[in-house]
Amino acid sequence: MATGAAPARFHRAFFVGALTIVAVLALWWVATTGTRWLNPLRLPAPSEVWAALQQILDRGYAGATLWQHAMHSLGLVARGFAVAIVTGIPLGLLMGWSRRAEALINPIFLLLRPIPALAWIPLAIVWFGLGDTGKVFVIWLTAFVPAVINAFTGVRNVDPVLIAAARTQGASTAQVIRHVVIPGSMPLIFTGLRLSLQASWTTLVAAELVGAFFGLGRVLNIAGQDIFPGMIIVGMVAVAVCGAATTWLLGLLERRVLNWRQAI
Amino acid sequence: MANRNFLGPAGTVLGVVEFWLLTLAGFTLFFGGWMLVAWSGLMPANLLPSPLAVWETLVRLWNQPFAGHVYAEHLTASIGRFLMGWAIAVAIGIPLGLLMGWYRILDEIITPLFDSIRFVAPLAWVPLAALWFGTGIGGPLLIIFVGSFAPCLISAYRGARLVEPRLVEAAQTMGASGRRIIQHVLVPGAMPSIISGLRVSAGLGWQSLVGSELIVVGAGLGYLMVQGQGNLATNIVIAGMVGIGVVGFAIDVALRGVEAWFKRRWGQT
Amino acid sequence: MSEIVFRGVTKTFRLPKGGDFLAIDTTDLRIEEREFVAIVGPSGCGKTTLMRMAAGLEFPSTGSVEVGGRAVRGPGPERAVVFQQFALMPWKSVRENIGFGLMCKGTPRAEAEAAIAHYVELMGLAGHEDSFPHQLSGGMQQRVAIARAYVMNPAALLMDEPFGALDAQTRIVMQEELVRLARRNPRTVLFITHSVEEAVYLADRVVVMGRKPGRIIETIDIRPLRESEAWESQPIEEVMDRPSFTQMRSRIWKLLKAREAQNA
Amino acid sequence: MLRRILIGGIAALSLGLAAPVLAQGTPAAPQRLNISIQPADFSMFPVFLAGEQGWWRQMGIEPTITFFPAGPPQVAAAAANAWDVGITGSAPAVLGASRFNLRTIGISNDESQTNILMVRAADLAGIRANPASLRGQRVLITVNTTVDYVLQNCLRTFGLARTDLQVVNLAQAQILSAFSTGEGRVAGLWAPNIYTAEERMGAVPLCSGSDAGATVPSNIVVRDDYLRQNPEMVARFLATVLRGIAWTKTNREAALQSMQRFYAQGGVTISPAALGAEIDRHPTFGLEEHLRLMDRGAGPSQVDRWFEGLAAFLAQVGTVANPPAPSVYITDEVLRRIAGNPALRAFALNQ
Repeated sequence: MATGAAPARFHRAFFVGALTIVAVLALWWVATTGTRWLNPLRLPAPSEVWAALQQILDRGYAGATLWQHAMHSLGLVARGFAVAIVTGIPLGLLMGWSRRAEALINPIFLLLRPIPALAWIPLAIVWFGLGDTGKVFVIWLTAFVPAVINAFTGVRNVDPVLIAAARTQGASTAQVIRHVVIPGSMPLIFTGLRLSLQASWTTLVAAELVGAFFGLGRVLNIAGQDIFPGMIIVGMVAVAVCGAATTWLLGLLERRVLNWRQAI
Repeated sequence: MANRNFLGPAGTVLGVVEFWLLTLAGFTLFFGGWMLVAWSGLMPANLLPSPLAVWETLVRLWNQPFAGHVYAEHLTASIGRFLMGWAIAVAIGIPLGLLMGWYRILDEIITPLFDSIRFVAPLAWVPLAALWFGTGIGGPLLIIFVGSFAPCLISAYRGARLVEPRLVEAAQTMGASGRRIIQHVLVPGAMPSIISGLRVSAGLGWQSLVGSELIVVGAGLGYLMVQGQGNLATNIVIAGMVGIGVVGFAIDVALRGVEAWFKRRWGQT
Repeated sequence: MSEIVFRGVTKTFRLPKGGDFLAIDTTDLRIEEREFVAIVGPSGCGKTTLMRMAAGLEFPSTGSVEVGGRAVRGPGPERAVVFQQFALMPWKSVRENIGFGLMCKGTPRAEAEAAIAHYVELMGLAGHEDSFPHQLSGGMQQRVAIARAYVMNPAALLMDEPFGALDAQTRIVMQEELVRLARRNPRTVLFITHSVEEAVYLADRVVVMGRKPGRIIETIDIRPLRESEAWESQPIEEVMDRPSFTQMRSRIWKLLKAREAQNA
Repeated sequence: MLRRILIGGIAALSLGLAAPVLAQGTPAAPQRLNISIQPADFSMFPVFLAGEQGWWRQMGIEPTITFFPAGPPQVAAAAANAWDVGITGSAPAVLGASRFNLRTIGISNDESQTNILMVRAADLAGIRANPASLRGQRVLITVNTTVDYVLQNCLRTFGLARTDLQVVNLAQAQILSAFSTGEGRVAGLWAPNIYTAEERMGAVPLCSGSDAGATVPSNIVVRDDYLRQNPEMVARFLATVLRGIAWTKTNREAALQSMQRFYAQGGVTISPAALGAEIDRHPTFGLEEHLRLMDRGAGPSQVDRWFEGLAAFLAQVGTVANPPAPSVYITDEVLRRIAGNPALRAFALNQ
């Protein structure tokens, strides 16, 4: 039940996964189109989603084509994510390394953390206006948290013996941080980055409530206002595809950086 | 011997007094900085009211109804909504995650479906939630459910996969049936992972709350904030954020307590 | 000058639930220059704590630890440590692990390369210079750790159960190699082990410790026996079969057992 | 209130199971009715007033009132049968008509004067003198709504096209926040947000729906299947709303006090002057006027014509692909049922 030859297992999983997706799509078609068990007004039929996709690809929807919306959102997510990395990881490392810094910063961090992106939108608008800054701010807020937490946990999980060993070889604090603490935290930092990236994408819809001209979040918001289920599904799929693609890219980077890790 | 921090994080443990002094200093810096910015006139009050103004607003909202209810009623409405949605996520996510860990076929069926909706924001479900479940309770609950379901499922699944295969084998050699193995080996073995997953999921579920209050209104912190914004009352908006922050913090602290209790009981440190 | 001197050392730990725990009671020990001293004792007798104090990773509650006539104030490259868990940095290659201390010291590149190559050769690591630790067996990893200690040309070597994590065969091979190495590069060595056999075979003097509280029960000089029987010119298995060796072993065993019986 | 919602929810649930049995109730045994409205909006006021005045009970109605923050979720919830009757904006009403068979059975009020493009006082003269100066400027608006329809018509009178401007889509509360911090040249707002903008931000009207010839009513709506199964209940509901409209016209002072409570419940702090303006700026229609406005005796009714323009707009912006003809979803059958029933008629006329 728990073992098996790896390649065979992979093939099987791939096969079952593909079959499941096909089965769900078929069930969807049957329920909405074949038999009309479900009212197509509540769950759009595949043909309606297809038509919505055609519409947004050819004629555009909410002011632009799907491609333009996606590129715009990608830009926003990239910026929010980048700012989260640049601010979150050093803060997490600092809090992990120094218990004093932890005691100083952590309570505030814990108090601000549960406030969702959506709740910041009124302030984002009055502080940053309707430009991209406000949207990047909202994305940063959510992407920031996993970056901090995982960098923090990463430092705390570095084997103290490694630090002791480096010390006995005459390493200075800076050398210990550079050669032991940071590489030792890297696996968890990457876990955090993956969560941050996911958070960035899931916050996009909220971020684009800050008066967006383009973007997948705007597509979803307008489709929601128009009660256009086909387009809502198109928007959701587009966000999911962008999220999966960027996560895959991050995975490539991770494999390069963590090449020293035992292949699992 | 002066600097004993040479071992880094593992080497230093703060004294109780020093810890609380630093915590206090952190709060002082945060609120003091806020107060200074608010009072300096750099930010007008409708952009950033001072902490004192927010406090006064809180006291007022506590005693006088705003948007139809006093603050405590908004709080309880939000908490009730959250608890229901979260309970459903836990009730479905954890058993499903355990079963996925135990039956590989279920894992293979669900994982691709699950992966494909992971990136979709809870907020994106708002229009569909209203369409599918209306407002009675269903719509708002779906949003919280979507927000908190994933960590429940993943943590139970990971927990089940991390159970020592030898424990399972030992139970099998003692003649335990599948059901008994799940009950006596799998669930307790997965417990530490489940508990930490509960913490994460409660946090995320609470964060979806404001989104859920976009579907139907009446009472709730999110509603309070939107109405405050409609009145150009940033102090009310921040008062709502304070409530969300404090309750979220309390939920986290409570679940941390549960986590610590379990760790002690199961002899992990 | 690199003798290690413990003078009236005690160590108490604060317990998490309050109260103090006396780990080491007033202990005096002097390890002469180029002397190989092994400490044996049951778990919890404080032998590792003694070594960590010499390394500068911990400090005595009262008394003092001096190496080469200077009080120990922290870790330093002149006192190399070999840890039981190898403590190799998983993200650095064999070459980088061995050269880490040299890099910290700022040794010129060519000089460092030559030193690394010398110890790679000596420890039988040739061909593995660019491997990552997880690609090596436990025995090979411990060779890297020992090479890393020697390459610093330390005045004192502190070894904390260096072979504890190895299987029985590898362990014997490593013990022989250590003897060979110690003869070619004599150093002041403090060697912690719970294997009586290992202590008797390797050390000039064996210090027997008991616990509750941790203190020295007896110190036994092995040198007369080893020199008179010329152990070093014979294979390890033959040495360990000699009646003089087994007698010495059981003498130490009895000491340990008697002490434990008192506690029980 | 909270408890009422909870109890109401539970009761609604049990009613759903027991509905067929209770189908023909009498005023003695009040019948459950799920009503949807939005908070703090004048067009919804009759529903609140009826509760305060005890009219529901008189009509044998046990109401469960659900508040929605905006039209789209309200209309979407109709698809999930979350409510039976309600009052909503005209844009969501057309949307609901085209997607979920929502029927319009009356007009709660005319909001043409309270769907307004507003500007800062200092900008007014300049823009009036030269509307073309708006080119490339930002307009903050809730898109695909009535105020967007007003924007469309106002731009036509200015000789501008939508593409000449940067249209920023924001919810009403967010427009207020953004406009108050200097964002945008024009803000598209409806009541009661216009008063907040006027009183606290010094904003002034540039162009309203009535200025531009765009009539934006708000609609009294019902789910089609509920109307077919319970025409009597729908008539009682509409009669109650009409009574509220009639009563407000003749009891201004008392109505103002009641409105104050209604707006406070919805979280809107509003000045007495603005409350008065709410009544003054909203033309409302009693039973007789309704019958006239919705009469199709000589071709399309007045109301039909109002909706043709709006529907064309919604089709143009892509909200509704092929909007149905007004005759499909606007019906005066409930009005005629009231007119034909002396008791209901007298009730609706507040006699």
